Amino acid sequence: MVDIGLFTQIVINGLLLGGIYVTIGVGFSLAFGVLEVVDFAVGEYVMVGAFMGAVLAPLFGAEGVFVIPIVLVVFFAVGALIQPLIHHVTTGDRPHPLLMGLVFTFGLATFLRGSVLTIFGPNSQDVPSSLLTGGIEVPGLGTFPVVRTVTAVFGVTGLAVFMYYLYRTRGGMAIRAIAEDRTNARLMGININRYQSIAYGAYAALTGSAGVFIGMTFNASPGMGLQYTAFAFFMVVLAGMGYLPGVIVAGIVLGLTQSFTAVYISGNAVLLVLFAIIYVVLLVSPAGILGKGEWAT
Amino acid sequence: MPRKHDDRRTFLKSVGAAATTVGLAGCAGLGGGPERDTFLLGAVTSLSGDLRFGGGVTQRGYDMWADTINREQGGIEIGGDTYEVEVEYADAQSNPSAGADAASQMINDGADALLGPYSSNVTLSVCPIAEQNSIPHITGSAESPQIWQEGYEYSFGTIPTVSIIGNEATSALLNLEPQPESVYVTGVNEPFSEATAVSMRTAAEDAGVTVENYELFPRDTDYTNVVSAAQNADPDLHLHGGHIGSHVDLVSAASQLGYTPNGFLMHYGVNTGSYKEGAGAQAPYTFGATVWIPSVDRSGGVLFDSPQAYADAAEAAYGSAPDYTQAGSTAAGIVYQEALKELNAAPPLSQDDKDELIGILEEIEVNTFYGNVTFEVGGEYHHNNINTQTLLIQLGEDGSPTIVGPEDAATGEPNYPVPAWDER
Amino acid sequence: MSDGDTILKTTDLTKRFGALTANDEISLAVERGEIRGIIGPNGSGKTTFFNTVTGFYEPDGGSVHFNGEEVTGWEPHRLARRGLGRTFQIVSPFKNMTVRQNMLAVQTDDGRSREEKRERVGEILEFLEIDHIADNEARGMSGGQQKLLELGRVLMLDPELVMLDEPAAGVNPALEERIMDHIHELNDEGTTFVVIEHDMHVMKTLADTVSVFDSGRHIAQGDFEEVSQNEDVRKAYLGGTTAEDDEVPV
Amino acid sequence: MSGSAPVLDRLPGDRRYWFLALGVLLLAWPFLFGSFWARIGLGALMWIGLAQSWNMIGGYAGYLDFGHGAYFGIGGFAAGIAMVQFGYPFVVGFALAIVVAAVLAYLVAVPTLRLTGAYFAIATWALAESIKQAALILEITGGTFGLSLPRSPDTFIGIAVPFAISETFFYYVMLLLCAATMLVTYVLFERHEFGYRVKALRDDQDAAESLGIDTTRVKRQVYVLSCVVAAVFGSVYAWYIVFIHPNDILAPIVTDRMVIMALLGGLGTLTGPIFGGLLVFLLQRLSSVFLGSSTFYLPLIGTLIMITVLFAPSGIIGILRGEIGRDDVRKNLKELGEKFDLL
Repeated sequence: MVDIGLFTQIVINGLLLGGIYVTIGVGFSLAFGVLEVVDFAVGEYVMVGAFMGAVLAPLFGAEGVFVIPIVLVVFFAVGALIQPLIHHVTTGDRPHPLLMGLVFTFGLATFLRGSVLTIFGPNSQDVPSSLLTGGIEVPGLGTFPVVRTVTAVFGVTGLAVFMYYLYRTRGGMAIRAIAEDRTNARLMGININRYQSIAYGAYAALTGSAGVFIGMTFNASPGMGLQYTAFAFFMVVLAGMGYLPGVIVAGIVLGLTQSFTAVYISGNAVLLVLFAIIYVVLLVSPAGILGKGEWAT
Repeated sequence: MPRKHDDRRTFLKSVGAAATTVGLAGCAGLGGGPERDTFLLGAVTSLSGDLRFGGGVTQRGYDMWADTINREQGGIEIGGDTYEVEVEYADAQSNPSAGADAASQMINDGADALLGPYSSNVTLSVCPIAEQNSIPHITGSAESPQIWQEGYEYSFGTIPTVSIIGNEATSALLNLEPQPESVYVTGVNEPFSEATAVSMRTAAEDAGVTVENYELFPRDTDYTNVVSAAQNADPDLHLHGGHIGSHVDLVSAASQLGYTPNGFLMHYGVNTGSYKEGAGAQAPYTFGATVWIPSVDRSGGVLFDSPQAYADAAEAAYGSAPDYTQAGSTAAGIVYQEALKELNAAPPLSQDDKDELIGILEEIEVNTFYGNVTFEVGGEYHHNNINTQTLLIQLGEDGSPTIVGPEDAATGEPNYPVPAWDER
Repeated sequence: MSDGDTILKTTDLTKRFGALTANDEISLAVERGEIRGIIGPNGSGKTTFFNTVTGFYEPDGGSVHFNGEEVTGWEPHRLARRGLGRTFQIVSPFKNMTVRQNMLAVQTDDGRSREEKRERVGEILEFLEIDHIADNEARGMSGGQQKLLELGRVLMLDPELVMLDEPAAGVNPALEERIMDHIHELNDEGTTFVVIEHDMHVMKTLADTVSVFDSGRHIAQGDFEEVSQNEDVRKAYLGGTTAEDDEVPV
Repeated sequence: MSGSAPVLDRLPGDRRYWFLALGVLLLAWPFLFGSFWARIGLGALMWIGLAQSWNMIGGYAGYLDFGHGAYFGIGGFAAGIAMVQFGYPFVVGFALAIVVAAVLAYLVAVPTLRLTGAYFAIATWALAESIKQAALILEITGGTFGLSLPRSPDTFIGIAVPFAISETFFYYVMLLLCAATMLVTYVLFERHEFGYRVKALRDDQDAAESLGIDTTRVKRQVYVLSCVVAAVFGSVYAWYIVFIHPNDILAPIVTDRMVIMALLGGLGTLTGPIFGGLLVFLLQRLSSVFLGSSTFYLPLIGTLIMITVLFAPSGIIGILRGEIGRDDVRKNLKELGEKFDLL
């Protein structure tokens, strides 16, 4: 009854979709786990990245790929400047520091979405790419859409780079020390403001360029941010808060669940199933499906 | 502590100022008194929020009518005198609750009649307000069949419900050679899109064509899975009900996975600039449904001589080609204009005038550039203009639409079956 | 030591965190009316013991008896209403409330009327000599005042046993004196105390009996002089890597 | 600190006259300004009430419920289903809304309130989204098409009532509900010891437990209460707006608004949600009047939120109380500047 060709294609679709989520999950996991920032603006970074792709690509021969270096630099700089604000509202003698962080980034998200909507209008825009078109057909398996495959590779590479940075470099050590204990890190002579800014900048840069890829895969629209914020939260919940390697597993689970539900159960039930899984995972295993996240409050 | 004292004073001042503003605004709202020598039409439409694009289209349609009649005829002639037309806007903010408030605001401002919002959800909350205040309401855009099933007494619509548009466009497509034997139907799970998808399925079933699958899904889903399942079923045609964003996602995924049925039929809005911008290289050859495009052959009549004359005027005024929603909105104005002439009552309209206007609208037949407008009375299409012919269109290589069906209206040959993605 | 006078008794109480055994079969009995000191190096399991006894941690083994009743695994609020009060190492006043509201938040089962409760608040505040700041918000108060407030809140439970986690930490000497006086006074009226304290001077003047913890075990018990001569205790303090000078007894 | 006193203390003259004047204005409102302003008024009252309902669990108890809007939608659908699918009058739907919301809230509270902080926020948000998605699929909620409620004078109690179904009528219903919500909040959270226990568990849950407060129970009580209040407003809203759809009344924006209103007004205070609710509702609803027809109010609200969080975390109430003066802002700016230590 199950068609093998369809089945393998669904697996491919699911894995590549998971790859797209990995591109968002990596940076967000870093922000969530290391900086302890619950960032509601994550999806809007994706959206702004996609719009930068749509606006700038025509300047580079209608090729979105060439916009990515610019997006990386711009988002890193902007992220590095936003982090001190977030740090400021989540520390000090404020009531509800967590809520303040949440709401601050919510305000930032509203600002970004509203600004893009006001400037560009509500329509979606194409992020052109002539390099990443069509699909590669692998006989016996199915079709690998080029743009999605490249996006997934980008996500996994991004994860590898982050892991290398965090575990193999001095800067990464500093960031991990801050994650362990801010006060101790300060005592050890680490400039926590600087390293937190670097980490947040790196997160923003990765997420913004993920936006360009997502724009090339789908398109850029002012309202797209909300769903990617949702998926970013899905990713950290499944991966376990702050457990970077879990992001890959979370991406695979999320992608496959989505594609199998859509095809074998009902397209209409996809989001219901995903949200229900998130709720249940939080109740049953708040440290993620691998149980390796930190169960902090 | 002096600072606190200042605070208090500022606070009181601001409260006072706010109260005064609100009060004045409220009193202003009571205005629009009897001494008015213009017809005041209250337009409720989404000028902000997700539906702003569609709201802007209806706004251009309504303005087009008002500007033209005021410029060319000095307004509406009643018993020898000419009364200008004034359209006042209230923002429905793409949200039913704000839409209802906006309608109420227009009624409060003394509007003689209402021009309706964009989108069915907002319309469904505006209709009861028109009903409760006994004020005529014509919408130039909402297409969900639900609106007419409710049997509202005071609400009318110039665009046929989508259950007719979708059905007729599908039927026209199914007549193309080589005759399709199977279709795959998808739709987004919101009212308009579901109604569209249902009408497409019904048309296919009625034509005896195999419906391989019928599936609804949320807007924010990933379309590769939809496409893979469809690809596996290998239908002759893919029919899709949704808004522009979902069409774009569907064709992107189809091109990425190399899914090429003989054609895609999608409704709403494949002939909008928005679809062309979003879908980019994937836009050409898409089939769509409409009830009006500039090249359609209609006799014209009141206010605009022909569809092309309207299109040229609109292009000159706004720098963009009008679509059928804009035309339907302008037609709504034209219908009012003709009905008001027949009513022959000077503004402002009394309640009796308004009730009489409803009777006139139920009987009216207006020949416009948009087509002949008449409203059904009774039944599931109560007060909907269902007589305007549906057109099957296809985008050409440059993205411009050609009418390819039904046969008696076609102005060009379809490119069918459409070329595969890699052969374009 | 007759069992009838034992107010708190733990038997082989064990608490593990993963591979770490924070409390390893701790058996300890506190007599009614005494002031019991608990000392031990950092990480020896003193606070874990408090948390396990008062119901904040589910024990992995052993039992807790309070007033002759088995209370193992009871929820903290239930124990509190039975008369087992405690404070925390880090002062934890309800910052956004006034002193009086802090006290009124305390919940008991004794069926006291509103008026009686308010009266009791007045008495306690007067006793602790903080009645002049009754309507100040807790967030603006000094650390010492917050300590007194914490003690006052516990007293609202009319506790038979109070467990204090470092009551003198971070408090200036004058206030430390005051707190000690209050504890003695309350003890004279019949309240039993179990106190964790690093300050050996405080411990020496306060405690009737001292229990020594090391690496999660209860290694010695006796009066202060006895314990400070004990070989195991000296080893625990001097041999451990965490030893600090001011923690060495004697 | 009771939420209202410091502001009111600074009013000149006898405070009672101010109350009286406000009361008269509120009662006469629809007659003074007509039906449109009655609608604006009733919208503002509803959002004040909703903001207060979120404030109970989010502000007083400190649990960031990011799925609270679900109960507004559930209340609306409970009333809608009773009226459309079963043909009952509104009163039955109203009762059903309360019962359904209370039962569901309790069932949700038991497992979910064990989570705290961001985990609780994400869990409640995920649950609310699941509920919305389910409502889009289920038949009883009208699925994708939503529900159109009957609109006739006999929908209230089953017999034709001449005063029902007008803006003025709904204005007074909302006024009553909003006043009741305020009263309940004042009595329970500001005057009764229950409120002290709620604040105690927010400030320090362990300390509260150690003082005999059954925090689990108190949390559940607050959660259920706040959810029922939201559902009550939802049921009346459905009856008033006539057409309900999951994408509208179960949309996450409903929750977002409540949170923003409570926060801008002042969390955990009695009068904060009044100011925050008024400000945000009027800004959104009248944005076309103030700012022209555009989406410009979105970045404006975004900026307002960021500035409030940065410089006035205690909200409008904090400013009115004089907690945030020039010196505080200066100090705040200095501290903020120090964090820009990037090179």
